[in-house]
Amino acid sequence: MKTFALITVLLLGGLLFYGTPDFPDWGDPASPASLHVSPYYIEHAVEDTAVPNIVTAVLADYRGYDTMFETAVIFSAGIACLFLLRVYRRKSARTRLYRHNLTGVTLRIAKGGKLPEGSAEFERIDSVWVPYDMIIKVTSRLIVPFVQLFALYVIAHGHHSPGGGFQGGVIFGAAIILYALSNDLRRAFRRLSEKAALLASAAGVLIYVGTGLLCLLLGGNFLDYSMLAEMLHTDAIMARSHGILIVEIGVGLAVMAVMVSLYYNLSSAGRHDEGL
Amino acid sequence: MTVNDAPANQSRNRIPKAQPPSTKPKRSPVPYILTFVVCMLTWLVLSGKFDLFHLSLGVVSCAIVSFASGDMLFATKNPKRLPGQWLRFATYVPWLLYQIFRANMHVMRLVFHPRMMDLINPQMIKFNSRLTSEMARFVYANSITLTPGTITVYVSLYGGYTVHAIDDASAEGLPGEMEARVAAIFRE
Amino acid sequence: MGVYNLLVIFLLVSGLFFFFAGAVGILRFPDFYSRLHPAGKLDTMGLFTSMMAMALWVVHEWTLGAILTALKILLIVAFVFITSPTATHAIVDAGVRAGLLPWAKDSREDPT
Amino acid sequence: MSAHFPGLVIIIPLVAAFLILIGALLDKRLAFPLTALALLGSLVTAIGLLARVMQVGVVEYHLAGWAPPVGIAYRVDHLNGLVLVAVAAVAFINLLGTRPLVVEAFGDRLGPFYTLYILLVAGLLGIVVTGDAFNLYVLLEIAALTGYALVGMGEGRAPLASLNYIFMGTVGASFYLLGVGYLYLVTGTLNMADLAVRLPALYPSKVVFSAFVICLAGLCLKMGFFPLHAWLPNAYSYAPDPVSSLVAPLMTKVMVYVMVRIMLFVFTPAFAFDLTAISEPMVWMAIVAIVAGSFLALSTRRLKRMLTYIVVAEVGYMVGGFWLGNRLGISGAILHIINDAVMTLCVFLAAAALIARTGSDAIDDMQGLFKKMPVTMAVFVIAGLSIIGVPPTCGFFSKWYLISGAIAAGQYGFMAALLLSSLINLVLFFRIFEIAYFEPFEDHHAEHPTGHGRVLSAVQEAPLELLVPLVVTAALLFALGIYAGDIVSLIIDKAIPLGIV
Amino acid sequence: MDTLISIKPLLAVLVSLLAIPFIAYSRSPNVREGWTFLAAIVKFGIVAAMLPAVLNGMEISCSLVEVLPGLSIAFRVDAFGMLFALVASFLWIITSVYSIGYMRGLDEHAQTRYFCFFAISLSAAVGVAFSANLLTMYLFYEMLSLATYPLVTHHQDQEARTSGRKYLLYTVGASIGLVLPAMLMTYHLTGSLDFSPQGILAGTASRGTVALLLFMFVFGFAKAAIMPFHSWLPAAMVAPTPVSALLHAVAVVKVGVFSIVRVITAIFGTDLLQTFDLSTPLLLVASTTILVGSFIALSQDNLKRMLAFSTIAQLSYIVLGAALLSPKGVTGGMVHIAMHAFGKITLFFCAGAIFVATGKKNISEMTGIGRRMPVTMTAFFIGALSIIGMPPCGGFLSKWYLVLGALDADKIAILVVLLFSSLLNAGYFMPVVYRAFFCPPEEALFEARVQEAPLCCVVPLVITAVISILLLFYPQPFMNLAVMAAAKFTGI
Amino acid sequence: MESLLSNFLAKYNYWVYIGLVMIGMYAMIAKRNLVKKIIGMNIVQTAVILFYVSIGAKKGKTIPIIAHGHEETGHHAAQAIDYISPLPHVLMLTAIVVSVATLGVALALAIKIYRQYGTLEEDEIALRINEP
Amino acid sequence: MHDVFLYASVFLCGVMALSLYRAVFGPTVLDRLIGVNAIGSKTTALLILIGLIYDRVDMFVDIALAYATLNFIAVLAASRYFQKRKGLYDEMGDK
Amino acid sequence: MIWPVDLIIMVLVMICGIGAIMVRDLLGAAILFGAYSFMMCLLWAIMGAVDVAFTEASVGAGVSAVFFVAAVFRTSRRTKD
Repeated sequence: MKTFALITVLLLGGLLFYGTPDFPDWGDPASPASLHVSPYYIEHAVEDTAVPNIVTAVLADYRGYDTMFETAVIFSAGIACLFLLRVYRRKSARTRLYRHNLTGVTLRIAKGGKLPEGSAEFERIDSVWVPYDMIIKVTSRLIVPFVQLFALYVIAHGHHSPGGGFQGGVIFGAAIILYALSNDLRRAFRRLSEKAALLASAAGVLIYVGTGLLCLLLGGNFLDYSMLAEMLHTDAIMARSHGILIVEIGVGLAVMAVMVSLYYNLSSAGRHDEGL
Repeated sequence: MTVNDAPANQSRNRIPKAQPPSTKPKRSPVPYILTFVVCMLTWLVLSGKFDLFHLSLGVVSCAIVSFASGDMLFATKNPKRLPGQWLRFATYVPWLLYQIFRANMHVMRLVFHPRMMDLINPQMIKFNSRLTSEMARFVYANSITLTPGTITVYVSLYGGYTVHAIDDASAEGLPGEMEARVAAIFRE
Repeated sequence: MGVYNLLVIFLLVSGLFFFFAGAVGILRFPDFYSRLHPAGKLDTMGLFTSMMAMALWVVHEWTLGAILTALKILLIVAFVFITSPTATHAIVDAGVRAGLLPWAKDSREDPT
Repeated sequence: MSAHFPGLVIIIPLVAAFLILIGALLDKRLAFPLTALALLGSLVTAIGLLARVMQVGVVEYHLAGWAPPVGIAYRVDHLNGLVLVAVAAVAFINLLGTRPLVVEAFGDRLGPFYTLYILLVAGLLGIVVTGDAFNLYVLLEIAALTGYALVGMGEGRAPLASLNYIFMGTVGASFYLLGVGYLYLVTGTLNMADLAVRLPALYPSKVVFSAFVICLAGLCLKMGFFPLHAWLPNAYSYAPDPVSSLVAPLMTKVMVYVMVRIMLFVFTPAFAFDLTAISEPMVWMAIVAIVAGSFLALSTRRLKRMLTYIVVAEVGYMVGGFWLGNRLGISGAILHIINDAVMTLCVFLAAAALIARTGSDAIDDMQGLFKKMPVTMAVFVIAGLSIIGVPPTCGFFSKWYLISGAIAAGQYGFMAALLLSSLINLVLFFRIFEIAYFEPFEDHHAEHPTGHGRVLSAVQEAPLELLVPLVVTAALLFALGIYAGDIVSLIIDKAIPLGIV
Repeated sequence: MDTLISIKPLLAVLVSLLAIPFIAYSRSPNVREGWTFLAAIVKFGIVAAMLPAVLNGMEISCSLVEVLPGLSIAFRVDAFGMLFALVASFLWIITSVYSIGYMRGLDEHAQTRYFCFFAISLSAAVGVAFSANLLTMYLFYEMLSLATYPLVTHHQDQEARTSGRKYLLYTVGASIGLVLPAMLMTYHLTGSLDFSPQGILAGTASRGTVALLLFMFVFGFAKAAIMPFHSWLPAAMVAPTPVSALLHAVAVVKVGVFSIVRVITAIFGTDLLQTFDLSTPLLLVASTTILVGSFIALSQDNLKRMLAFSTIAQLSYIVLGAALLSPKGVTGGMVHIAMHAFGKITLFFCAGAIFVATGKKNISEMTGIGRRMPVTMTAFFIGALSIIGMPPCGGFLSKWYLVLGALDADKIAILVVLLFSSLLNAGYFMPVVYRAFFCPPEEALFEARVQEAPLCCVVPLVITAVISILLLFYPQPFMNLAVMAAAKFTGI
Repeated sequence: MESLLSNFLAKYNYWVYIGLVMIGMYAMIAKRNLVKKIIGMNIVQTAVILFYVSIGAKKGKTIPIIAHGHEETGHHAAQAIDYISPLPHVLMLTAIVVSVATLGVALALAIKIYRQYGTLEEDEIALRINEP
Repeated sequence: MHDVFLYASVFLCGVMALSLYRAVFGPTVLDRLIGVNAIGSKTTALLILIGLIYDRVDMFVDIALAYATLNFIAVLAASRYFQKRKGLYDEMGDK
Repeated sequence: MIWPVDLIIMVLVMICGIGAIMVRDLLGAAILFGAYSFMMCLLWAIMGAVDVAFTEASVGAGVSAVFFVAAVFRTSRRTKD
């Protein structure tokens, strides 16, 4: 296998090497790739869409269609993971474990029995060896809101600085993952349940597609945000800018939900009982 | 729902007494509002745009965050003590920075010392702290980690600290002055 | 090259030195637990110092945008000051739970 | 509204995908009707689009209102209009037919299943319609990703097969992306039409040739062309039955379509056939693919596996036909894309019905099925005949064109391979028919109560829901055969650039 | 040559197909067989209705759809096709009756399926007869192969399975492997596949190509059982006798030869073959088949197998006739289709009747059977005479023409072959007759009392036997058609 | 020789991408462990992304975010030559998303396989398949 | 100043290489984790340095901030592994 | 001009990549893969692709590393190569 791999890889490398000498030099400003379509974007993005971040402008407007499918890809990854891994089972007959936070005693309570969740004295834990880890919990408590805020900032300021719906969504999702990591899966579910995540992911992409459809219904082509101008009481250029923001929000929502859902499914192997 | 619902065969695990929280404690709006304010300040720093549009975006975002995780940032039950704590914490920080600087110098000396192996003496030490509140313990634990040659390994439920120290000098300094200062912040 | 610049350069260089020391410490120290000391502390300090230098450099042009940028850099620093000890703690905790025996001076066994 | 058809054909299923998920969260039973409605909409739109193309010629649609090199454009000509209809129709029929199987297998996850299903279809439709090389990649990935998930949900070795499929598929797609990157590097554009305009000046460049080879290699991987086919049999045969009857007919065919599209409309025939000396080797590889696929099919005793090897051979047909480089061969390849989609659908649907009823996909377990499931078996026979290439089923006519092309190009080896594979297909199918016909029915569930597979109920005729699509597909086989001449002269002829004789 | 546009050819093909739903979903056997019978009669009626026009030198054509550019599924009724269609559709009526008797007499299973596929086969046979181009012919040819498969393997036992496999492999295999490429090459060379009286290949290909194509066609139509491709035929005798009778005396094998003759005359054209002197190898193949087939038949004990080898030999007469390329020879070959059909079907019917009545299959067990079943064995005798080519029967006529053709073509060797094979024919038929009538029956052989087979079995064979005799005296429709066709093809 | 060297230096980004593709492909073919293969797959994907980003790079130009955007009245038109071309970046954003999506599904499948066979080694899986 | 930043970043890269040694050759997983964590903090600084070199710090600060956050999450995840799965050598093939 | 940084990072990227596939421990591989992502992120930042770098920072460093660890957590760390 190794030799075969080596041969294949060398052949492939040879093929790739073969074409490389004819490449324009790296970083050459006059390479053909930089002369045909890209200049248009650089020179017209601000005029067309009032978005200084050209990448965002291209991403969400000129090539917004790609991005819509990119969101759909992420969405389908989330659904795929759910579809593949999710184990649907009746409430298991397993005993539940509670730790009494004042004494450190772990209680094992059989099916049917329940201790008050959410009280400060008892804490439900996944398994006996789950450590009491105050430091991580406090840290997560302290930084999660800021991370979330930062995520929203990234989404909102995709026009002016790097970032946008996707990055913001991932960071927001990461915040929730952080919460789930430092506490446990059950608590994370209380913040964002599985169904809510699914709903949010679908809703996020629907915001995107719906915006496109709205443009179509208002008489433009699909995703032609300038058609939103009348609805938003602005001119066509600002309409594009706002349209970009709307779809970025959709992307962010979808990506956030999918990332969380992926984490839920991967870390618990679809059982949703106990995370990482 | 009380623990008495637990089946009889689990009785050996029965705990002596549990106060049934009859109703959920009413959530105070103060933490949410505080979160909102803090978030808004952060937003202003992050955003750097002060036109109406971006500000309204900021308000919306902060509202979302404070709605979603308003109960995280200020978990304390007694919000009135917060301003004092913050002020005292602010005075603690420069001292901490100084300690950190010292710690770093110390570690750096070890790192570049040719006979490093002789100087260091890694050890685990355990001690109990009198700090009770979670936040105080947290601040103390992280301070320990940041300062001379020590790392908090574990904080037990009862405030027992397990600390890894790189050499004897670091180990001897515990719990030391720092605990007192942290206790002072949180008035414990 | 005023004093201002020199200050920035000094801070930056000391930050880099801290970083360097951290890296060397990670390499030199005998076992996992002791490696964490330079990793946890020197890196944080290096980051702090160099970030300070950069924030300082940024505000040399005294505009609102620059100040905000500097503030953001400080935000990063604050952030790191919360997370870095926690990360260190998490790693060391993991090490303990993983059953890694600390290297002790008297035993002089094979490290790690 | 008809001006928006090119967009709508994708957007309808796409919107539906999300609505299905939301709907299924409310009530599981909503999933199927929503999917069916959306696919019906897509099918109607596709037919409308084809009609429009036949009336007015190439239809362009600028997404987001930006003209091509800047924005993404959909460009529908005769070629993709035809493939579009085929894809939509196959997906729709399969959807209707497999409902009982899906409910049986995925009753607890209907929402995700149908969401993935329709996303897969949307991706495939998008691949067909798009006129942008990079957009194609994104759509390729969405189709692939949903495909992986659907395939991986099967029993037995399905997850492993699906993971291998992921590896191969991702490498294939990455290669394609790399090829497009090479082209972008030297031209600065991603629009296919624009590329075709800008490339001829660059033909001597090594970069273009590398791009050509890399693209081709990636696409060959994706379509399961012979030496790179290793993922295909496992993935398709272990996939759940309702999925393999969607994926097997569409995936490889759409990939072949992509190859045709890229070679004819990006690299232009002048480069693909004349400037590179690659058509001869490709035809030889196709010969090997056909022969190997056929013999591999002969070597297995499992129904679905056999069918997947036939798919491998059929890919050889299409690729070989295309690289013959003459009008007849390319017509044959394109016609075979359509025909093979329907044929494979029919044969996999019938196989799904058989497996669902007998609970086994071993050929040897099919005793007495002619008696127990006459209609299903009749359809299976028709599909088999079509694959063998018996007139007036459609398989004959595409084979006709392919062989004509081979004769015109002087590639008698290809002709021989086609004939040989027809003969082997004959053996393959009649081997099954014999067992189903001669050997008395015996209830082998009693023997292996824990045997693999599930049994819907006692062995009897497939449910009506499955029978109707089956019969419709079988009828389609004849219809496509009888109207093959019209399809070729009215549509395919106009799809092939005039330069090719 | 006038051409009538009419849908009658299409109707003739479709009638039996349309009857299938009725046959398949009939509630009682009587209704089912009623439908079969009705369809058979209607079909014959339609075919016969076209006869006058054809005899007047018209051609009836009907084009359905253009499946490929310049190629359509089309029908064209000419004299030769008419001849074959007439034989096939008429014999279907008779066979239907016989089938009823046979199947019920033996209480066979799956009779509905049997009748359905029978109907399909007949459609296909008539379709081949009426097809206007090679593509249509190929279509129906394949359809026939596949439709007869369930008939051949009717018994669904191991033997049926092996022979079914063989049958399919030979017929479909050869047609896909040889005819299809030959057809495509022809199309590539000429751009057309329409039958034309003078052939379409002339002037488009070299001698080597033509020879290659010719042999691909001749061997590709494996239903004609030309020698290396013959062994499916004896194997296929496991089928129920009516199937053997109709399909292996009439429809299937005759479709094979019909196709060969069609291709020789209408694709290659007699002139072309003459020019390239390709008739000799063809004759050689045919002669070999005749002689070897006859020799093998001599050694057979199983009656149906013997008949099968006889058929192999007899079929090659037809090819031989066509290969002689002289008008008389071609006429003889064509007429032989009809003559042999009637003769051979009689023989098969007899074999079937014997089987129904006694359960015997082997000649050695039939000693003295003529006394118990005089009608059947008389018919057998007549059929045998016809096949041998003895005067009171129709077979004489066709052999006579063949001999004349051989003389016209100055092929003395062929003459010898013909005569010698007639001797051989007599050699294997006469002992059966002798044994049946003149040897005393061994009582041990017939424990039960043996009587004539049921009426439904006996009447058809009497009818065919009578027709066999009548054909010598009133060969009109067939003879006229054959002469017309031969004249057209040979250009005289 | 010098041209070779200058050629090498002028295009070193491309050489690195080729190297990464080779590393990734090697991992995918030669490694038996499924997670290793997944890592290899991801390396190939990132290598392609690296290639694209290299296409867009322009030496000494600034990032594709227009400095001092539309707030100032009468902004001067951006000069295309001043900015790194944004299109490859856009494309690669999509590609990264695709790669993380693929990664998610691949890992899900790996977990499923592990659930089924109790191992991630291909040869051991093959053994387990052939066992019963 | 530009040059200073450039040299600083080159130096930082060198330091990263040193940390990378631990990450690649670290005997245990946790050593690797330390190495990667160290790389992470250097990367944060490096990102801002690059921003300074490009003269567009405001654009790079966001990345650095995101980076600092997410690096923490990754390290946390890896260490959580050991908190739940007790052993360092558990289920390793050759113990 | 920042090509030296570029060059060094590229070397580091290669090392990380090779390390990720060579290390005989899946958790280690996952961690190294995270490092690989850091490097890539840097590389793209150096080339001026801020958005790409941002995405890689958030995805590669944050989420995909967590996914890897989660997957390894749910499966096994063992690897023979």
